Amino acid sequence: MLNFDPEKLKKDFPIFNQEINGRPLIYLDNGATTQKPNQVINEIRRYNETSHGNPHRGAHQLSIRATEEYDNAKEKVKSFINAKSIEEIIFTRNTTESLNLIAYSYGMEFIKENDEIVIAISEHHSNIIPWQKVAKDKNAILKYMYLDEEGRIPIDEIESKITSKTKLVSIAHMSNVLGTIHPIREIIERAHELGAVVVVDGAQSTPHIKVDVQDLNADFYVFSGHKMLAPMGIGVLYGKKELLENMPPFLTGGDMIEYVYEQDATFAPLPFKFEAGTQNVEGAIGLGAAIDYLQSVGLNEIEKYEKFLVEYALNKILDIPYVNIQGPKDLSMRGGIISFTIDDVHPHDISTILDSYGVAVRAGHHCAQPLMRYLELPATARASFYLYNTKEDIDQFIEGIKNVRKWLGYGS
Amino acid sequence: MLNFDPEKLKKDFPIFNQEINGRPLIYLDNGATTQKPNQVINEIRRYNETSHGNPHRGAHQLSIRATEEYDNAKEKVKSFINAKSIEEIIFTRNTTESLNLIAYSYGMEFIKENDEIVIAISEHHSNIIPWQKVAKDKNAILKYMYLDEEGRIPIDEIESKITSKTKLVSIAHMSNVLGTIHPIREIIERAHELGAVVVVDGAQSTPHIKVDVQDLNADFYVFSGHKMLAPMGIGVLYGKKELLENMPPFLTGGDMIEYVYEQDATFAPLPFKFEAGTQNVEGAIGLGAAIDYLQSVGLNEIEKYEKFLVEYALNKILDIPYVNIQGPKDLSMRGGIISFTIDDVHPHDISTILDSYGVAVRAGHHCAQPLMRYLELPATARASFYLYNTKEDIDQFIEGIKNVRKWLGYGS
Amino acid sequence: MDLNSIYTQLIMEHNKSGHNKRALCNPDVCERGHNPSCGDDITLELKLNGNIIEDASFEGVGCAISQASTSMMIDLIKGKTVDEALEMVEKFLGMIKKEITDEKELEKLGDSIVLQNISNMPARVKCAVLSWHTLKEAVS
Amino acid sequence: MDLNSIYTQLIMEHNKSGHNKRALCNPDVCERGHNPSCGDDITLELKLNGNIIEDASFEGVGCAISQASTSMMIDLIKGKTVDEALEMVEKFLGMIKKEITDEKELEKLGDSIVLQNISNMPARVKCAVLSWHTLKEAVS
Ligand SMILES: Cc1ncc(COP(=O)(O)O)c(C=O)c1O
Ligand SMILES: Cc1ncc(COP(=O)(O)O)c(C=O)c1O
Repeated sequence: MLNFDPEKLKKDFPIFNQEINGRPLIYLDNGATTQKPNQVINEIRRYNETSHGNPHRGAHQLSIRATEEYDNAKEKVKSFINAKSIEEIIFTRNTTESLNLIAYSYGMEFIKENDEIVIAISEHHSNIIPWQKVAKDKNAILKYMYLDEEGRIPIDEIESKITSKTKLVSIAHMSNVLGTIHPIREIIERAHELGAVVVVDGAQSTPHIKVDVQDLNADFYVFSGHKMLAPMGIGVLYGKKELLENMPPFLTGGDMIEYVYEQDATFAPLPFKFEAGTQNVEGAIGLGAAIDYLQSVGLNEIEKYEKFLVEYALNKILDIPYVNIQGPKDLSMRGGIISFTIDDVHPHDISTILDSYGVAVRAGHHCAQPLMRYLELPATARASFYLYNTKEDIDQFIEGIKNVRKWLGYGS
Repeated sequence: MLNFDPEKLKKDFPIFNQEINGRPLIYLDNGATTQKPNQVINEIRRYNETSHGNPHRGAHQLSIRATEEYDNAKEKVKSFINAKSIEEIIFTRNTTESLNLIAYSYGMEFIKENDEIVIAISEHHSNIIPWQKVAKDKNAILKYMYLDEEGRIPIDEIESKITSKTKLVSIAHMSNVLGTIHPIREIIERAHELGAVVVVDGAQSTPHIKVDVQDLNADFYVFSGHKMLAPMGIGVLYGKKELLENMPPFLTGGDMIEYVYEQDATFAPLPFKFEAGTQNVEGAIGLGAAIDYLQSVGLNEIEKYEKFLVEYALNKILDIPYVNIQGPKDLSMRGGIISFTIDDVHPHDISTILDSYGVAVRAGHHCAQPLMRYLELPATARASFYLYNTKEDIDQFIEGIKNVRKWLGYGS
Repeated sequence: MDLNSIYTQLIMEHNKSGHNKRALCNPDVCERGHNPSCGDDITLELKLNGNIIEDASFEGVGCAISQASTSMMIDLIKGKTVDEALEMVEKFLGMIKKEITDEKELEKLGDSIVLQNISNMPARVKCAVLSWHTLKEAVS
Repeated sequence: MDLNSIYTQLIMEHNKSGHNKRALCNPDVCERGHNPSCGDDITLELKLNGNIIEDASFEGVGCAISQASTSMMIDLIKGKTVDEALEMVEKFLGMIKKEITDEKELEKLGDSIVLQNISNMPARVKCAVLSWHTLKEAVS
């Protein structure tokens, strides 16, 4: 059984003290961004009211406190994903910037003509376009792994695409459209055997399942704070120390240097080499507080609970004949994301109509146009869950779904 | 006379409700980062508690509110610096990222072999290293304008360095070490006559003096929120529309695209083209609130008041024989920054000792090592003022300065 | 926001009927309009006789709002001169922006007057105006 | 934080006296140590006789803490063997990290025991340990 009470936990989140269109807010857009508990909101306030300074730059109290709190947040991230040391943890703005950093720094330095970069057709645009740029600039080749009818990457697809020509594989741990949890262990093993490095886009996984970067043996692992109860404007790049050490800096400027001469500069050791300019200290502290919160509930509990919610929702949805579901049927291969369509109704209308029932879901291409084209869908609606969602949320969601077609003049 | 009461205004800033080492906090490190008024802290909380969603991505209420608030913040920035339209306002992480964006996108695209880039010897590292990288990658030449003994750029230095070979000039509006307000009008005119574009680093100016980008005719203008009462993790890049339109994207990924195909992508119109991934909405909203606050006081009033503080402080400091001041003597050429040294005392000891008096100043190279080398100083101490500082703060600061040498065993 | 004021009988009918959703043979004007962010993608086709829009149709995918708005626009402009059609576009955009509120004026917009309140749903405004912008592109 | 516990008489004297701040003629070992972030920059010179540190000195710039710490270290290691000196370094670093607190043990550190409380000033720890790290680099 669960060790937490979702109803009680929901009370930590002030956003739910309001009605949307006269109904209680049912927030099912957690794949896009998540809400913040008081514990995070209050930490940011506390920092701003008592300890704000520019870290690493001063010998006065506030600067010292800001430095300690920033470093402390980094320690929390390190433990959270089980990195070896804080030298392997770089704070960025978001997943997108983390991926761009790898592409600009690692990609532009180590990918050469005719080398192959392998990604999946289901990647988020942030894990596609940076590689298109590297491929174009370096005359390298960008290859796609395609999915089976349940949205999984077949083993033979992995084996035929990742070859001795492959220099880099970049893959989402969990698809933000299909909810598929990709076989990244197998992908990493295969890639390492053939000498390629693997970037894991953990934007959707880190908030929802226990991630251990050493156990996975990922070379790079990236995620965003705002999808895991933390503020916007803070993201993480994990990279193995040997790799980060050999990479050139990406953004340059204050704080990432050792000595600066008129025509040349030498750079600070890790992790500072990759953190140019004044960092988002309050974002980092908020992320630290979010990690504390998630760990107090327990990532394994969260994962278990979300599986329960998905199962509960899927069972109800599968009873509705005109609703179509994307992604794996096998619950062990998916996370708390359900992409769906309704016959004769465009997903944007679904989203607008559900909104009038207080239910927030997303509609569109979910920043995954190549996947949409591959699925031959112009768009889908997507419900994505988190620890504060309840069975009643799902009931309300299903209730809303059942009304959608009526609004558009189709007998239910 | 002043239209605001600094004592009263200080009460808006909760950070001052505390003692540091048993003394009231005197915060004179505003050049590094500034404190936040309740008006900003409360806005961030309000957003998090009522309106947080991922903007530009959803048709549900929270996403719509987040979009409106984000766009509204951008409108405020636009008016604040008098840009022509919000298409010219890009939100970034900080000044450093804004400068890197220009260097990577404009610089790497339009600077060619043997072209010249001109900066001043007093630039912040963030306005040096990105240009070193462009110069190296493109075989272009990075040239420095040097300063006179009062820290000003002489006209003949401008004329001899900015020539028909110059393609780009990048210059701080106000030096973060010397407080010098550089003659950017003259620099921009000269550069434009010769066909070069001008980047203005407004990190130190925007918070303290009224900036009108159209009046200045700057091509690019950049600054950071955290130095103007706003949160960390939000910065601004202003660029003229014609220039931004012709520049390739820098960071790529979600939200900055139009269509994404497997091997290619087309990009969204301005300003979205340069805003990849989930943006820092709460940072933008905090910046909007900070702008409201600054405008309610009035930038001209702030500038006038800071001049008063600097004059008051300089008069007292110049009476102390063993304190040496950097930068212009002429008050009309400087902002609220005083860099100083004390005979026989290293600046780090100054900072530590002043801290024990509750006075926060910075010591070090202030991310301007080439300037320090040019001035033949290993470091300086720096006091930098803002609207919440008072005459009494300065008195306390001077009191502290007078005690520094005693602690190191020199008769005062 | 009142769903009834958006998903009206008229919108439903235009969305479902598809009486303007077909290909024209040899159109004189063919213009694609799209909202990349939501995936609405229509192609507008016009047959001109001198200055008169003799026939019009559209093809493509999109939500009920964009499909109905397009269909209603086509009903409105058929048989009109290009200049009259452009005037309609301005009137429609003016209505959406709440710049034109005079009932008499708006009546000239026919069925599409039902989209008057779409600005209460900012995320859907783009859907409503897509075809009108496309028409403007097509003939000006 | 109590300034008195940092800026002690001893620190002041070592900082001012400069009795170890000079150049050695033909040193056997010469090692530069620096803290880029605060600008402390010292060069440590040693004269060895077999395994014995016969003479030692330093040059360079830095704050009172780094200058005094360097000077105190030099007083301590002169005449010692390299191994004894390295042992001192470990003891000193252990003291700074608060891992070694036993008074008897710490007494062996001579004057530099006054830096015991520098960890109350985290921004200055780097200044205190600079020369000790430099010595370690130089001889190991
Ligand atoms: C003149 C100047 N330029 C650039 C910067 C860099 O700003 P940030 O650290 O916010 O990127 C600063 C402040 O540190 C500055 O004073
Ligand atoms: C799988 C995946 N990758 C990358 C991203 C981009 O994250 P962000 O917008 O925070 O940079 C997202 C979320 O939008 C995502 O779901």
